[in-house]
Amino acid sequence: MVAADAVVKRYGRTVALEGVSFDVLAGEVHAVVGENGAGKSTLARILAGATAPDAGEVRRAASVALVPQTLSLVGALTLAEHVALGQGIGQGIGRGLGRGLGRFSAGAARARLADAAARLGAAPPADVPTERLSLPEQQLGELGLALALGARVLIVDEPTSSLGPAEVERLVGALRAVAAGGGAVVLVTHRVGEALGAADRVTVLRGGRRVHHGRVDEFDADTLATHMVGEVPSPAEVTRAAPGAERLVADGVDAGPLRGVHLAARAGEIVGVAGIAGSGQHVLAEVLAGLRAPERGTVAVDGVPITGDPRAAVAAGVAYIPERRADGIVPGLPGSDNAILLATLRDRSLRRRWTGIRDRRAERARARELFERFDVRPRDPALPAGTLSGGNQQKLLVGRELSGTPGVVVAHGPTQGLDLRAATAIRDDLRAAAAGGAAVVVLSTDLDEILTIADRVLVLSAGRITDTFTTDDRPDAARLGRAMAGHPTAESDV
Amino acid sequence: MASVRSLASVRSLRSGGAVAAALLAALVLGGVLLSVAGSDPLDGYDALLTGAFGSRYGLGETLVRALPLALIALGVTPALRAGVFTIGAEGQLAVGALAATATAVGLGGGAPAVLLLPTAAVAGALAGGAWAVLPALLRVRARVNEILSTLLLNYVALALLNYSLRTWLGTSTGDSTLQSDPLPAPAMLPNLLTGTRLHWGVLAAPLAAAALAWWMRTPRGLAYEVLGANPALAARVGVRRGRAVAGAMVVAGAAAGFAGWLKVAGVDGTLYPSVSGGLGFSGVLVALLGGLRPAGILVAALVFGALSAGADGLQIDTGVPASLATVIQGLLLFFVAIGFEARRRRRGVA
Amino acid sequence: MDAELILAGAVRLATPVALAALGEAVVERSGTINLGIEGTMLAGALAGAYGASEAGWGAGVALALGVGVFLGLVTALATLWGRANQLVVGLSITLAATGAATYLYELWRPTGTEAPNIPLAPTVHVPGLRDIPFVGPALFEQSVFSYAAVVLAVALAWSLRRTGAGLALRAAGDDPARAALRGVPVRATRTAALALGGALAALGGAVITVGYLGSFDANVTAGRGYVALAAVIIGRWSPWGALAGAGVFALFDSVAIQSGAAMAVPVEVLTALPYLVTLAVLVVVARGGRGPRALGQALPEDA
Amino acid sequence: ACGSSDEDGSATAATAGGAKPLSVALLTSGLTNDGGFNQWAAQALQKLQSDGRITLQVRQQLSDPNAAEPVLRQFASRRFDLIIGHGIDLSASVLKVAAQFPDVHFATTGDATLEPKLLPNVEGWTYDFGQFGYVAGFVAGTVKDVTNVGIVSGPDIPFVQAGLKGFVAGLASTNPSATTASTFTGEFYSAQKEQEAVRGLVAKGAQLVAANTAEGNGVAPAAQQAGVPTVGAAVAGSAAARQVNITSPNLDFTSVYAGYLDRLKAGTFGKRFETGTLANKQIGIDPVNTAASAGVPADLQAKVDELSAKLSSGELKLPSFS
Ligand SMILES: Nc1ncnc2c1ncn2[C@@H]1O[C@H](COP(=O)(O)OP(=O)(O)OP(=O)(O)O)[C@@H](O)[C@H]1O
Ligand SMILES: Nc1ncnc2c1ncn2[C@@H]1O[C@H](COP(=O)(O)OP(=O)(O)OP(=O)(O)O)[C@@H](O)[C@H]1O
Ligand SMILES: [Mg+2]
Ligand SMILES: [Mg+2]
Repeated sequence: MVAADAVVKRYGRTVALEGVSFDVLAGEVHAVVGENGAGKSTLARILAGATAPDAGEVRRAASVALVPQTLSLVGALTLAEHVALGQGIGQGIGRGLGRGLGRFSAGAARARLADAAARLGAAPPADVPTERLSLPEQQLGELGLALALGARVLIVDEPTSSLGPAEVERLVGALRAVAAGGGAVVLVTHRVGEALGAADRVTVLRGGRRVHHGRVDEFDADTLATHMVGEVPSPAEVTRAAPGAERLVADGVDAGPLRGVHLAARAGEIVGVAGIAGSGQHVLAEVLAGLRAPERGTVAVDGVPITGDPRAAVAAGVAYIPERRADGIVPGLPGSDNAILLATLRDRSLRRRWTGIRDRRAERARARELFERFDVRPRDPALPAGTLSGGNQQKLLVGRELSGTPGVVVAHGPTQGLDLRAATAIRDDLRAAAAGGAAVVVLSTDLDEILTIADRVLVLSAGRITDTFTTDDRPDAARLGRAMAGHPTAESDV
Repeated sequence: MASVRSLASVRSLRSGGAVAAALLAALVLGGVLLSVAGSDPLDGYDALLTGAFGSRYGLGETLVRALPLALIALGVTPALRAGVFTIGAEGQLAVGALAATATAVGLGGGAPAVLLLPTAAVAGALAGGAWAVLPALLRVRARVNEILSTLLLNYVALALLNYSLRTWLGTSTGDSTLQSDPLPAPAMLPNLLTGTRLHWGVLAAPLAAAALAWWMRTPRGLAYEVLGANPALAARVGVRRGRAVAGAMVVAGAAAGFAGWLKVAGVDGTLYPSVSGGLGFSGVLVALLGGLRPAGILVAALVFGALSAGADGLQIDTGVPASLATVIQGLLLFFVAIGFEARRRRRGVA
Repeated sequence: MDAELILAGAVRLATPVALAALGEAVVERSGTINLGIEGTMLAGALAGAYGASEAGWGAGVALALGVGVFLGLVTALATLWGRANQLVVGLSITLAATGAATYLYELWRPTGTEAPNIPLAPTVHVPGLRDIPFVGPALFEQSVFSYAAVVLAVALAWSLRRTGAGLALRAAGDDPARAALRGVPVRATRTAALALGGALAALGGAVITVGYLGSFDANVTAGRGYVALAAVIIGRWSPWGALAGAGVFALFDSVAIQSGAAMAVPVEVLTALPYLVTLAVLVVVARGGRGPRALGQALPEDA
Repeated sequence: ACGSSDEDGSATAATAGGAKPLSVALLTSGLTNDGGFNQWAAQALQKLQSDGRITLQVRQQLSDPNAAEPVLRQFASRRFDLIIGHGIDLSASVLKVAAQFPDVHFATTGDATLEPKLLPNVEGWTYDFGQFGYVAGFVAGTVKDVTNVGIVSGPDIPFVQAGLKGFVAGLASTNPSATTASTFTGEFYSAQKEQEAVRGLVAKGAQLVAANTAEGNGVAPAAQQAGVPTVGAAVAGSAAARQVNITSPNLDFTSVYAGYLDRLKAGTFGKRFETGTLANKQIGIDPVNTAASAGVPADLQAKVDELSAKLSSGELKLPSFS
């Protein structure tokens, strides 16, 4: 239904796509996988017509809708209004203007959405400004919108990177339903299992080239992963010390949706906080990082209170990896400034002695080191951070936060949007931080991630810690999933 | 209006083809107006240039008019970089001039220059800074939009100035129009270039530019930039937002107040109700056109100063009415704004 | 002080500002700040006066609207297509328009000639209702423009909520990059908003000359364009808010004028009071509500 | 060098019309088509220019000293023969610049406080504000059935107050029982505020409105709408004023400027202070418009002429109103 023929796209010296051909057929889900910066998002944009290729050709036999990696909902408008917006324009200037000045029917828009929702099997609220919807609601909303506006081909760019298992399942089901209904889906993803489970065919990109493509049954998880990133590194061996004293203690925290949350993390320990979207993870992460003052309760690092005091938190060595990457970088500043921001602001050795001026050479050297160590690509610290691919922005951010010797790490979805190699690397970094004596808290909706990394898992559900599991009684995923959804197994100790 | 990030998108002011083209466009359009007004465009522009640079007097006039603009622009730059759009310079300059005048006149002619000059300068800067405290507090504590609060307080400052000149600070010589007593001679800044109004205070501009250049290269400069672009991140890395915002606003106010002192002690010699006369707003424009960088700001201030001084020459040599000179100034500004942007994009700065 | 008089005077003083503020509210909803409205108002005041004296008040209004649209389009050309800084362009428009209005008026009426004869637009008297105490004269004995402002506010409020154009406008002002992804012609939308905003600002200026004064001088607008900008913010970017914001200023002006020498406070206190009260109002309304997210930002490259 | 025979000769030649005209610059605080104070000055000089006695350059809207001083200085540095700063807000600037150019001749207007500050190269002029207001008040008092008079003034400053006091005295002379209500708009140029002030005064019972100091163009249109006549509105300022304004005092600068030119030729220019009055014909009175109101007495023009004559001759002496 959509086909690309030898498309090329360059951004300055970066070659994002180098002669990639691609096609997606009616009735199929076609996965596009590849490491960070491989060119997946660029291909998606070109297929949808949002970006023009420098060379090559794109043919579209049906209407295409793109659900970009960073969503495209206008925060001030409701989903119903988005439907009306989509109808009012995009039909030629003349008719568009005629419709634009006429009254739109909110009822009709809602009906179309409801119809699309039925096909998706999920109905996000249609009459709330989309900025107030949760992330999964927004993601489903985007899909529903595309269908409501008559798209037959959906191109979805990493829709699952911040969803919990139940939501991923629901979304994949929805995508399959679209394909089954005679449409087609292009699914950009990092998760090998997801690609194999949801798709009919797979295309693998690497460094802007198509390195492999074919039916899913030609692959198993390992070969696919190898195609994506070359040899998959196995987690580094880290000698873990026995957990030491409690370093981060949050006590009796009431904040927004949180009620009476108690959390203590010891030196050398990685505590996972599992919760579905909307459970209050975001607020908890901000409270733990000292960014948000709780209505009640305290947060302390090594006995020093940091409650609602970001400066105290920084001084106490709290590293923070926010859920939304946009909260953590300045896209217009060079990668180097972003990478060593904390050091620049705090480390006197990066200043000239008498004038207090920043020592650019020392800064650049340190930034290059960090780019190297955290594998940020391209290795050019002078490029504005905003031009890096999503995954490389994440690496940059994680690198900045972990490159000192943090005493406490609060990481919210630290590997979202990362390829296997990078995700593994970042998990290694988190483990290394713990081994170095830090108390690490990882909050995530991704059960696999939590189970891979955490020594101890807390389940956050509707603002309360409803369950805890220790390393010794590692639960199976099903049990944990139920707990996250608010149905803890009866025998678990709460 | 939260975002002034786009402001920084107007970058530095090095010459370029686009700027030249913009100037040309403005000059051609202005030329058409000049011929409509019955004078030869070339004569007109010759007069404009001569007025601005053609004589010692014109040059002095250009510099003297660029001075307050440069100071206001340099002072407001940290705030603009932090995304705080304070446009209170108009009022801050007025209260600065008011305080400086009151100090100088109050201490009287008996006091020596070494006392009068610094005390009046400090009084001006302090008053200008103090005038920024209320909007700063309102912005930090009550989230009141600073564009509006500073704009509103400009009008209040002018009312205060008028009231003062009508009552306690009014001239004792019985003049009917509002003005203060003349400043005592030792309170006046000495002349730098005979035959012009240029005074020693003009050195304040390069000094302030150097200070800004230094500041921008310190970690604090980066912190403000981060604050402007991503307040959440700034908070996270320990930048105290309230302090930074309030500090920037007060510094901008102090710079404007200092410029008020320079205006009275360097040029006017008497405090008039019109002491700010749009300088505050032009100063913000100069900051923007200068790309929020010290060198760019100095150049932009000179361009503004030259335009204003040149317009006088234009009128007097060609008989073109003042109103037409204003139109040409507006056109120049308009096209220069477009030209800078075109040049910036051609150079591919993000 | 006479409440009836103050109220009726406030409506008159508010009308020009309200019209300009309605236009500016639309412009800002689409994501642009137009600091050129002061100059546009003055240009409209002159165009209105000229058209009216040549061919009746209707012609004056039409000419003013035309001039306003022109200035709006020039602003759009510079800021949206030329991507120049909005604030600089706006102020340059004000500068040029102010100079041009003065210059053209002098060409039209050189020194020594008599002032032009400018016919006024009619005042609507609603018999009976105008005798209602306090609000009668304020509500039922006003220039056609006052009623036009209310009708416009209703129409704009409805269009913003209920029409495709309104949606496109809000989307363009909230998130131009995403709006563009969703098919909104961001530039065209913002351009249309600027044209409308220019027309209404110029109309506001024409109201001063053609609605009330019957004369022109270079000071007729006297900073009202900036007051309109303030009114938009006080009104939280809604059409009704713009009317209310204009009303706040006008009310204080009216009180100050009518109390005249009668009050024991210095005249400067009365001058400053509306600004201080507005500041106080701002403190109260500052929490909650938000302006268009993309307001004042340069157009993103891909929109 | 003053008074040498050569110069006497050239002065004679000038009167004969053969000499090079003098270069004169006029700087005004408002616009010269304002129908009032500034227009009167510009018109008088334009007449001299068309007579070939001077070449004229005009700069307007220079009430702000920041704007005015550079312009003054430029004219001075170009050695204009006479530079006139017209308007009280220009006088301080003129004195300042004149001190720096002692060999260039300046003239300015102001109030009585100007006189002691004059320099050897500066002449000053003022007019009798009280007399000016008195004439307007006198006229207002003659209108039949007017018991309450509204007065609109601009800023509350001394010379405006002097005009106001003169007006009240004049009113009392013809209608001792009339009451007055007075409003200040706070600004010289704010037509819409003047309008509202007029409406307020009329609503409070004013049957006639006076424009004190003849500045704004808002008084007459509002008075026309409210159906009351005016006194003192600038007749050239708006069409409405031609209909509803009964009469207004005006200023005639012809003799003032002719005096400057004569003294420049004679080399005696400087440090002279003159006050315009009815007696020296520098204050005049517009012809009475009896159609402005039914209450205007038919013989008002005669009464005004008589008053003018009495004030001119000194038969009627007014107290000082300042
Ligand atoms: N607007 C841009 N300007 C400059 N370079 C860009 C731009 N967009 C993408 N690139 C570069 O093109 C390359 C491909 O980027 P793309 O976003 O397609 O990667 P991706 O496969 O989606 O990666 P990720 O998994 O990290 O999202 C990267 O090197 C990126 O830095
Ligand atoms: N201050 C507050 N008062 C009341 N409710 C709040 C407050 N802050 C957030 N909430 C609500 O609490 C719920 C959980 O918010 P939070 O963002 O912490 O969840 P989350 O697990 O991070 O989910 P998501 O992945 O959707 O961001 C949401 O419904 C949110 O609207
Ligand atoms: Mg991507
Ligand atoms: Mg969340």
